[in-house]
Amino acid sequence: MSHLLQVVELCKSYRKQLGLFRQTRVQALDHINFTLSAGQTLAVVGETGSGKSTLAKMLVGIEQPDDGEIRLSGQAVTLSNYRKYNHVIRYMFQDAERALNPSQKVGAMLDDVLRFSTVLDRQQRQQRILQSLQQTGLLDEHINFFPHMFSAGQLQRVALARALILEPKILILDEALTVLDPTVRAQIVNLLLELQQQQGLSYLLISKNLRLVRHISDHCLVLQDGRVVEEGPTEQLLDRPQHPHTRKLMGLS
Amino acid sequence: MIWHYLIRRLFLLSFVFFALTCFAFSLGHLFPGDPLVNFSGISQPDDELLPVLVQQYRLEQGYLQQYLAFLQRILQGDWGLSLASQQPVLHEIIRVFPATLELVSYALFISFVLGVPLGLIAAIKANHWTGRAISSIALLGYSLPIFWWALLMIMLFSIGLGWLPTSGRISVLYEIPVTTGFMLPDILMSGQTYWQAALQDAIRHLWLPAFVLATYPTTVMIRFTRDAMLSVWQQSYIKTARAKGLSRSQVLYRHGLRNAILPVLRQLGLQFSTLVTLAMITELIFSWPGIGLWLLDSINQRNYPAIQGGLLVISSLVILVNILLDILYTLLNPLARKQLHG
Amino acid sequence: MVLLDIRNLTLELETSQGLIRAVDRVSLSLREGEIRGLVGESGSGKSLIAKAIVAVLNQRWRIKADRFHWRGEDLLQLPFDQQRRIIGRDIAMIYQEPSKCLDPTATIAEQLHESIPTDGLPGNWWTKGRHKRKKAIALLHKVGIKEHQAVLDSYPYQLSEGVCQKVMIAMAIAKSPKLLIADEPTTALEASTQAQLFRLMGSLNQLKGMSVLLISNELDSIARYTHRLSVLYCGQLVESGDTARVLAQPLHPYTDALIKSVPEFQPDLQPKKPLFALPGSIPTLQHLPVGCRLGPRCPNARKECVHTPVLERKQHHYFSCHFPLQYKEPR
Amino acid sequence: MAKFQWLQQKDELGPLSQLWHSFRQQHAAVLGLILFGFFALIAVFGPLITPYDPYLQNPNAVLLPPSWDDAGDVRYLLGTDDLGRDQFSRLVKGASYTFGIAFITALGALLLGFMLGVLAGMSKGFRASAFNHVLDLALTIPSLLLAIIIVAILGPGLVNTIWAIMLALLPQFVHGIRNSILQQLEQDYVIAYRLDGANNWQILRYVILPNTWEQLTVLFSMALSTAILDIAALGFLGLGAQSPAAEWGLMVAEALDLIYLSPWSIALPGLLIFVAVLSVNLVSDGLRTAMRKRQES
Repeated sequence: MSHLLQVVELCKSYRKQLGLFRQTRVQALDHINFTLSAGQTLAVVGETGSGKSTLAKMLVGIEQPDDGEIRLSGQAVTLSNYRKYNHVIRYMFQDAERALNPSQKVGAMLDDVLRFSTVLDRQQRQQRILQSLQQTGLLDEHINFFPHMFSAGQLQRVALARALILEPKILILDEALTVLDPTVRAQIVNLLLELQQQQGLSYLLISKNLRLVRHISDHCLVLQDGRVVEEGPTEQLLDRPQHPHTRKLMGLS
Repeated sequence: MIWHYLIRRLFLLSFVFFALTCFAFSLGHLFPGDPLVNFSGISQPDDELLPVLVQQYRLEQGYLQQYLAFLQRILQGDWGLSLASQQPVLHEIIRVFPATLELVSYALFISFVLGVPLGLIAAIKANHWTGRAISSIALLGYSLPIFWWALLMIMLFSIGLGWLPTSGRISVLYEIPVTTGFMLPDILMSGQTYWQAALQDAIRHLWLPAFVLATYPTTVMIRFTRDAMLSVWQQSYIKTARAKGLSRSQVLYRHGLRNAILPVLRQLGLQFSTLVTLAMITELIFSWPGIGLWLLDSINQRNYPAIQGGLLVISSLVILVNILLDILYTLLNPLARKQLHG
Repeated sequence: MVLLDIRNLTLELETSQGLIRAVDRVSLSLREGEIRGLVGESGSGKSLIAKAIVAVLNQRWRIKADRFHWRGEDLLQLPFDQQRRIIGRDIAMIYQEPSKCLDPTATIAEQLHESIPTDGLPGNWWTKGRHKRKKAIALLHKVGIKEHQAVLDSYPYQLSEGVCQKVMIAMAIAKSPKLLIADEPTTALEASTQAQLFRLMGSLNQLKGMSVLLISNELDSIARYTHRLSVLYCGQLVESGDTARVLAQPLHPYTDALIKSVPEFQPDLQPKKPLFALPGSIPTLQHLPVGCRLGPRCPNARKECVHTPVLERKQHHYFSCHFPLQYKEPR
Repeated sequence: MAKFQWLQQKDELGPLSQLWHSFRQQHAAVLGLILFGFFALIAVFGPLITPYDPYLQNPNAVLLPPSWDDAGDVRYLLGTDDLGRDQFSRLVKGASYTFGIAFITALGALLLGFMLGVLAGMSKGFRASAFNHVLDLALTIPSLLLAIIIVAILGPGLVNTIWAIMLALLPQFVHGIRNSILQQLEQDYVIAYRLDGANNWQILRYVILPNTWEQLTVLFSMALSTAILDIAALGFLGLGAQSPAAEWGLMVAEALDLIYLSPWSIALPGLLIFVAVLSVNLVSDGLRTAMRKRQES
């Protein structure tokens, strides 16, 4: 089985100013390794400041690694060329509403995505927009809606449609499920699982909600202060946590 | 951290003064006419003086040398002569500056003492007629052209009712020796037998200009305090404080006021600069012998050395006050200090 | 003893489009020393009810209730000042974002001091300051903060959300309230801190007999820490009863859906299998369905559901549904 | 997947219509807008309605009071000045001077400020921070003082005044535009757009502009009220428009000697300046309130 995404020895540090002349470096990520195969879900768990978000940002190219490699299908890449790699990796924000331009209709927003990153003509774009809306359980007339007219669950669907319209292989869910109400979250989780089964999508799930992690993910990575302290198949890891930090995250100690 | 910040401010301040002196220096060349005359203020230097001046002002050398010489003269207090009176510019400025400062500080005082409480009332009673009335009056005052407002006041109180004098700081009857340059303390310290009468007269002269000048900053203060207070009043910590069982006035005093007054403090700096300009117009209308009137006269007389000096003083004052208020704001506000850490 | 007894509380908002009934005839009663959970999705009116209890709803809300008793006294009949005084004395409340509920320009010490009632302290006025400080330190210890000196001298921005929430609790228990209302107190916190705070509230409940009204949209924390439970949907009370019983035996389709939507309550569910989810989305307040508000999304809805069901009772288990789920033998 | 049957109503409004809706509910703001429109019309079409040439001197009708006064003359609605020029015609003409030129000045400053603000907002690092300091410095000097300085260098005159005020208004525009661009750039949706493959220009065009133009309107209205006041003040100080131009501030200054003889020749032009500024401020306040209300809902 070939690895769709492979992360090798990824490092990132930030400079932090202390006083007038002193500086320290904060190691946000420290030699991270993992792989993700097609149709699989990898969960990354950890506290705030453990480096989860930095990892997510690096995997979509918002930030550049100091050291290490990101490989897509075995090839080392620099992800900051968004137009090229957003057909492979897409990112979903924690707060769907904040990620949408409030003064733009949903249809126009989706159209922009296609215009920026594909060479489709007008008719093809229109077709693709309707298709992706349908795929995520939205209606055709929603293209004329402004973001503020949607409910939280629908907004998450819009965000999903926006991510899927470029037909990516990997989706990064950065706490995208955390703020939803339970029944709405169940709907979105089902939608995500369905898409994974139908299209072999891979997910990288960043979350602090361990029961969701258990349900959705195949593999799990526990981060603490930028280091992987424990990893393994989700079920095994959560049933028999070894590292004290994992136990703390689970609320056991 | 705080030292770090203060050093940065100090650095900014020196940069600003550098920029200001550069600007003032370039004015000497930008103004029409001979730079030598613009700098020195000596309108017709004779053949003997001319080479000495050229030498002293290093006019035959490059701009950098000229600037350094200029800077040196500024620091030494040699600001050139006024073209109109052939008196040293610095002396004239020292003579007229306190009058402006006096007027401006009274106006600022009025605007603070009147504007902040009124703004608070307007915020607390936002849906009550008192609040609305205060807001409306503030909007009206905010839109007034000051020169027209001053003339209206003169027409009403001086010409119409004859209550107050129209111009000057004090009647010519009284002779008050200058010690601080501020009229009221000077009268108190003069030890003249007629000091009570003089004080009364000076206050009668002060009323109109101070009131007119205070109109704009007061209304701005009202609007600003009101907005700040309204937004503070929405915050969760106000609700928490109410839930603790504190009374409305306790919450207002302990949590509302402190948080609302901080942005107002910052606004005060911007107000000060506007105030100085408005003071120029006020001085012109009320013939108040301050630096504004003096500067406007200088502009009309094309008195370049005076314009140069006057601008330098006014701008320095404005910027100094701004930076001081900024420092004060940062020292008082824990949240601003937080940004320093970040 | 019954602390709080609310019958048919209705909250209506005056808007330009007319009255919006955000809370529709909700009943809630709370005994001394119990931890009561209030669950519902965002917009279900749970925070509104809390605000109505502590009387901080603004003027645009109309409050109606058949009964609104606090320890036997009908609060709605009292003049506003007196109402506030009773509430201020007996009920404390903590919120979702603790760091925003603390005054950013005052130190923790100042804020903690002002929530300590002056008349309960020994000594003369000149020694009160010292006593207050002692009391403040004791309070911080009680909520599990050991570095009291550092915390007292801090401004809120210097503390983490978890510590801020502990300070909020310390401020809340300063006047030894009968009831602590916690409105989604842990949403902004880390999982490990969440557990700490719930345990803290649990121990305060046991040691001091303080009642807690815990508001949340996450069923599992409620399930773990509460004695009894009320479930709201769109401003209507759908079910209430002993927590364990309601979770084991939901009678209302919404409660059932809520339980099934959380993987934790479904031990038999295989990973990656679809969760149970109600179709559709929560209606907005402007477009509420008539009758049972779950109606359009309910799997068992029939035409009777256009009438609002009344609250029925089965032993200590209340529900409002025309067609409750079948009672099954406990597993 | 089930279809949603409880969509919110179609007649829900877009952000702009929401703004207009809440603006319309404020009576004062609507009044301000009407007055503003009135001044704009007069400034453009004023010359068509003036009964006399504003510069035509009639030695037979000097210092007439307004027509409702006992000594007034019906042919001169608002009386005449000391040279026998018709006040009404001069005041109407003044609208194009004070109001019209202020409008053009503010518009020019807006365009210039917009370009600089975009440059400043989109640049990063040392350049941005140096620019920031210079801007803060320029902001502390009030526009009128700056204008006076510039006029002192260039010499008095209307054209110089326009340049001076335009330059003086520039810092506040650059500052405001830069701030709102920076504020937009922080938003998640900008990052989302970048990830969608948009380049800087596309982000500016499709995200930032549509979200900042309301802010621009408010900035413009604030600058306009400053511009009117500054033009009038400079005219009054004798540094702006020069005699015999019918600029309102200058008219007040010229009537200064007549303060005992004909107070109305001071009162009327000043009143017009006041009302013009007031109308702009009403609109600007209304816009800000409407924007705040929309954010809250």
